[in-house]
Amino acid sequence: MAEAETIHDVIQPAAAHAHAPSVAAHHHGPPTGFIRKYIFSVDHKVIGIQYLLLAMAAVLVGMLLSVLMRMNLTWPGTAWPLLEILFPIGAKGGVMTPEFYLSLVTMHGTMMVFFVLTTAPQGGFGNYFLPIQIGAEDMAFPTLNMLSFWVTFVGFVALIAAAFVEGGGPTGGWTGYPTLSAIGGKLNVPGMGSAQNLWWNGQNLWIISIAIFCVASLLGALNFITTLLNMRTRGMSLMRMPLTCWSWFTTAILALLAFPVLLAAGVLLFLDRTADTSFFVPGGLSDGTRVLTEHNGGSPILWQHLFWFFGHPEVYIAILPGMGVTSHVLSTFARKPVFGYRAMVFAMFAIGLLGFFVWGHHMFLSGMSPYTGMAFSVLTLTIGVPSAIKTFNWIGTLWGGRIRFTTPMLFAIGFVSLFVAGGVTGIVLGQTSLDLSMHDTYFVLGHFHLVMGVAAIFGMFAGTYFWFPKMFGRMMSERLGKIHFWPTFIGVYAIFIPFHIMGIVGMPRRYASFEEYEFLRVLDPVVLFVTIAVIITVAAQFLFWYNFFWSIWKGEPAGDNPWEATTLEWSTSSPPPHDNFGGRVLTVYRGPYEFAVPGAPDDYVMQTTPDAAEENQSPLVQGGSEISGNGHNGHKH
Amino acid sequence: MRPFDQPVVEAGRVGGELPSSGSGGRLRAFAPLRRLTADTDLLLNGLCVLFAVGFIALAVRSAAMSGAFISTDSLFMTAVCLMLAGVFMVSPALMLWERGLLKMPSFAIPEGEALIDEGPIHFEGSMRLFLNVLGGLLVLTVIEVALAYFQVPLYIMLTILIGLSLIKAALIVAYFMHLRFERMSLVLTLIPILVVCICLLFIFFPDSTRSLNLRTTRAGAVATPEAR
Amino acid sequence: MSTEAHAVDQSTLAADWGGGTFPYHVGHKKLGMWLFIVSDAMTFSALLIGYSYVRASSDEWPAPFHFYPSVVFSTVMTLCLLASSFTMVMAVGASARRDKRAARRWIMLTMLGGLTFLVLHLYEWYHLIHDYGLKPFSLPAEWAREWPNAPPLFGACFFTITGLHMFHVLTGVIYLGWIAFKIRRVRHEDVEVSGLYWHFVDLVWMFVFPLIYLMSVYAE
Amino acid sequence: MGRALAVFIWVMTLATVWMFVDGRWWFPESITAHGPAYDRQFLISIIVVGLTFAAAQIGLGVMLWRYGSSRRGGNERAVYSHGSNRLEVVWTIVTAVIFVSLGLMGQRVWAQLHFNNAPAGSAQIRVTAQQFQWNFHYPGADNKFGRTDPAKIADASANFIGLDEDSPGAKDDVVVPTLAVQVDRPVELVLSARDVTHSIWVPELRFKQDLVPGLNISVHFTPVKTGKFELACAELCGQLHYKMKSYLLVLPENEYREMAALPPAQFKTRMTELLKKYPLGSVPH
Repeated sequence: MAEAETIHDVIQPAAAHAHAPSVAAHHHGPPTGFIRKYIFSVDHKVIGIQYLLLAMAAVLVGMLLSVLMRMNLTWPGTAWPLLEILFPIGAKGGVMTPEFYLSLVTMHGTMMVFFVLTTAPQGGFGNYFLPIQIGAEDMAFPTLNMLSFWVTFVGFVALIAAAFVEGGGPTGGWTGYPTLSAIGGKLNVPGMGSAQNLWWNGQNLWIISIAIFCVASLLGALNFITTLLNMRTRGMSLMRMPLTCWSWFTTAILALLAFPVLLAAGVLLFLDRTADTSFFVPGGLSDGTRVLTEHNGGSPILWQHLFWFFGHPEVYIAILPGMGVTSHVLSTFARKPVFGYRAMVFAMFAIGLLGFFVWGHHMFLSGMSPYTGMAFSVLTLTIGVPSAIKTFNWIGTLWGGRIRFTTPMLFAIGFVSLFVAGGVTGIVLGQTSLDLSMHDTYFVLGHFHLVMGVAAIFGMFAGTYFWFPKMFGRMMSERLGKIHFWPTFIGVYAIFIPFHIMGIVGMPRRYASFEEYEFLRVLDPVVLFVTIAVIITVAAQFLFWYNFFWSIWKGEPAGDNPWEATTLEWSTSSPPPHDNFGGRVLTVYRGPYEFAVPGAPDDYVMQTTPDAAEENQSPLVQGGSEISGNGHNGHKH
Repeated sequence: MRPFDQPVVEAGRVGGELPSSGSGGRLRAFAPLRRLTADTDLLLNGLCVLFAVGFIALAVRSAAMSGAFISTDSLFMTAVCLMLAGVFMVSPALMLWERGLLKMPSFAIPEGEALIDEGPIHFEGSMRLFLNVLGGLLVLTVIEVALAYFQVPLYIMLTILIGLSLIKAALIVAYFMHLRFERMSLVLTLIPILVVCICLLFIFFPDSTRSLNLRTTRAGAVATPEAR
Repeated sequence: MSTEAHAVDQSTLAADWGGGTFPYHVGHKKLGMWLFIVSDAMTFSALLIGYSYVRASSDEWPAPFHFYPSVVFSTVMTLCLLASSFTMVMAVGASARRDKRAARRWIMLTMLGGLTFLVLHLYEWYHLIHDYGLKPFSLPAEWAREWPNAPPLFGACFFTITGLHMFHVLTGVIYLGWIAFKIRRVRHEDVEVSGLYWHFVDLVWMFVFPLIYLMSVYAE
Repeated sequence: MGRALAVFIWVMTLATVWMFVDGRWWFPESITAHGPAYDRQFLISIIVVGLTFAAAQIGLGVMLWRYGSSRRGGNERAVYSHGSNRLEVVWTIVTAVIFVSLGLMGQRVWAQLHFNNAPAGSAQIRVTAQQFQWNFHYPGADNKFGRTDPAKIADASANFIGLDEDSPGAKDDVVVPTLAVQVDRPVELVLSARDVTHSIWVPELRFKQDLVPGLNISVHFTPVKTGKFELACAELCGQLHYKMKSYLLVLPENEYREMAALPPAQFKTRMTELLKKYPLGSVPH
């Protein structure tokens, strides 16, 4: 620190900003009136919270669906009177039918992957904190941002509606493999529509829902990228951004390139269903009474390619923001700079890049060319390398720290543990040979639930507990938070580790019941154990909801910087004013994780704190002055 | 280009960077490990280079061994080997870069260049230039249509058409969409992303030809036991 | 930490990645539009690759377009789009000179090109549907006789890809109309961005035209 | 709190490792020629996985145990370090070498099964899956398959695969819902589906392959133990997916040859008898 040079040269000379770009597309005053303020708001903070609430609603639905699934698997054929009221068709007399089970599977998967794992970390936290962490006053395209949210919301409504239309919810699984999803109606598969009901059936609404979601996501993604590249405040070089920003950036790039492919695939599948085209349906198929002569020439494998071309990057869309939050929280509460910041950034980009090269590992046994499978397999295993770098660096961050075990820290540690537990089995699944037995078993379920499901959710919990004071100006209850952490952490291990051994024994996924198979009898006690663990874990989650809503109004007031953190969001009030920094334009002097700096007065140095030598240089430049060159001079108009 | 990076941080200010090899002294906690690894640094990077060379050799072998190189399988295998080679080159390249042995062009704007809207707007290209481009596009289109008129064999036609279309697209992007007059960094961001992603989609094709050969509706799709 | 390292810093101080400026030297809208174009290009690539996939996995594929009128017709459509791209670039140039009146005139010409394309294309659709009986889900009987092993996918691919492209042209015409209408109040950047979108629509056609039309010319 | 978490993570690690080591829940015994190679590769992988998992979790626990803030002096600060390039390089290379070599090793069984044609003299059986039933088509005594045509499919008359009775070689063809094969003789399955995607799976075979509508996918393996095993569908195929069950019968040579030579009706009866005769699981021979 002693040899620190003056930093103000880092900033562009004022002259360069004489012609400051006045593309103040994002300029808007604080709204008045309830609707503009809370419903159709263009404020990224409100939109972020809207996304979070949407995700919280979706995760509640998704979680309850999983409880229903476990109940059906453990006690098949039992009548649950309550169910009959909700689903008079799917659960006649309260007994779940197999097609009802499949629609639970489909809805659970779609709900969780799209409306929770994509929505909350990116749309929610990303929207709220990306502009603040880079010192911008809003996103680059606020109106587009609002549209993204409301389009997502329409997609959500479409998906919910899919469960209640005549014929029942979609039963094609979240991957919607044709030909089942394309001609299911002609084969009388429930939820797939029929000749009389060409349009309003579960499967069509499912396609519409994800197509809408694709549009919303890619619009959101381009907004994120533009904001991050163009709107960083002075001194905020890319290598000074918090790792959270890096993760949202990488995620946005993935979303921008992956979602359009799913959109195209969705359009084709929709045409196959409604216009009798044959993109994914080959010829010579029969329903047992007649040949489906209207279809010929397509290939189900084409869908799988298009779907997984999106689907694999999607996995990283779900997990990368969690990685960012974890790095951020670990560093803050270990009171220590992130270990290997640059390596973390490279690893994140490497994961994102490799994520595009490996979709074929979902398709080893799908009839894909075995040579291609081999190449995909080798590439898949190389993803282990950047993942391992990240894990090592997280542990390295803790090494020699002064760890404060706050609730967000507990969840971040939980993330690391779960990420390792879920990630390592990828080494097994990524091998072509081993996939011969492991494909489509509970081993796969254990793997991806741990790594992209639960680990990502732990990232979200860490983010919620960490940023709640900033978002609502009040602390969440630490005591309740810790009580929430323990059953959740123990519970998810109790649920998903047994999944692996179920898979080794050979339990296939998407089975409505295991009664048919003798070789699965040995697993009966494990199935029961998992179900009990699920019920306890899910019950514990209500503590979180209670804590969340209780704290919004009754929580202990939080100061501007309750965690003694360093990044820009903590240098404004809690909650931040409408334009985030009250007209100030911040200048960034250092990297994001300057904890335990020798010689500094506190054990943390904010990004906005100038070095001692420059105290006389005004650190904060008032908005409207001639050197506000960050595209934020909208306020002087 | 130093992608996504700025030397301000590189120089080891209080940014969240790794210490460069010259200033590792800050790492008191890892002193023993550092001593251990000091000598291995070069060795490990050498190892990386060896791996990379190995993969390049494999790629060359894959290219040389395959009878028909223009099969997507063989192209893909070669590409994978080359990519793995690239992965292993990252660490040595970073080392060279760190030691200043590897320079990358910078994309800084000259001082005082006008920004977006205020002041005179920078717009390059004249009517003449654009007319020339339009003329070029028209000529290429006429060639394409002529190919169709003279009934060139399908695969030759496909190759030429794709080639000409790429040239046309490049002309449009470069001149009409003005990318040629944008900064190099924008070009280097947008174009490789698209090229890589679209090339990735080509991996579908081994399966389309495979599907053709395995079609149930095709006569003789399955070799009967006695036929073998 | 050393002084020479710091000297290096200064050489790139004004650098774009340091925040407070536009690293690519393009404003939000332009960068946003470029990103949208990248994204949309992926959609079209996926569709065209899907089309190529089903075509490559079929024994036979119809080549029904006679050189006259279909190819000649679509060539004229191509010329329309190319010419409109040229007028659009002139509009952007005029707007850069702050010559709003000329810019509006060029944009109107561009829209005219786009509308001509739309009309011709719709006529082409009508012709195919009405005169030949091409449907998204089946081949006309005459074609089915000529190419007995061909799957009924020709219409599906044709209508999906050209339909989506037509939708883009239509959106583009409306977008340009709005820009022309508001030309006095919009910034130069807005004109430029609408131009980017228009050129992209043109660019997509540069692949749709050869792959859909020229690759399906009837062998006389 | 930190130490409690550390202890929990260690206990969880132990419990997890125990679950895998205990052996109460493990693969059923393998019955194919490629099975032992598969099992070996799985074992190697799971050991690598287990070691990585345990090392990372224990390391994480150690950090939590040692570096809690309440256990250090009042004003003591954390170590100020931004990391180490050398360590990054070391663990990058170590993991890259381990993972890539594991990935390359993992191709062996795959290559053996998929890059070679079925060996000469293997028995060919055609499999046509449908919702929610398996149809195994045997050529009969003349070793010639009759022609199949989707237009002739009629579930009502139990012609599930559309066998054309009048085509040459069709007279003695048998279509049964159970897969019977001969021990120690390579089997070639020609897989296709007549409606949606299914997947054939017998855990004991260490083998699984999707049956894709519209494609004939040819696979092969060699069973080496006799017995009766459950055969499942592993790809979502509709509401009764979980009931799409069948059996794999691996018969001794004499029994198989005798059955294969029988005319269709007797073939079916014989198979039913054999199904009853064998208990589930492999029979030492």
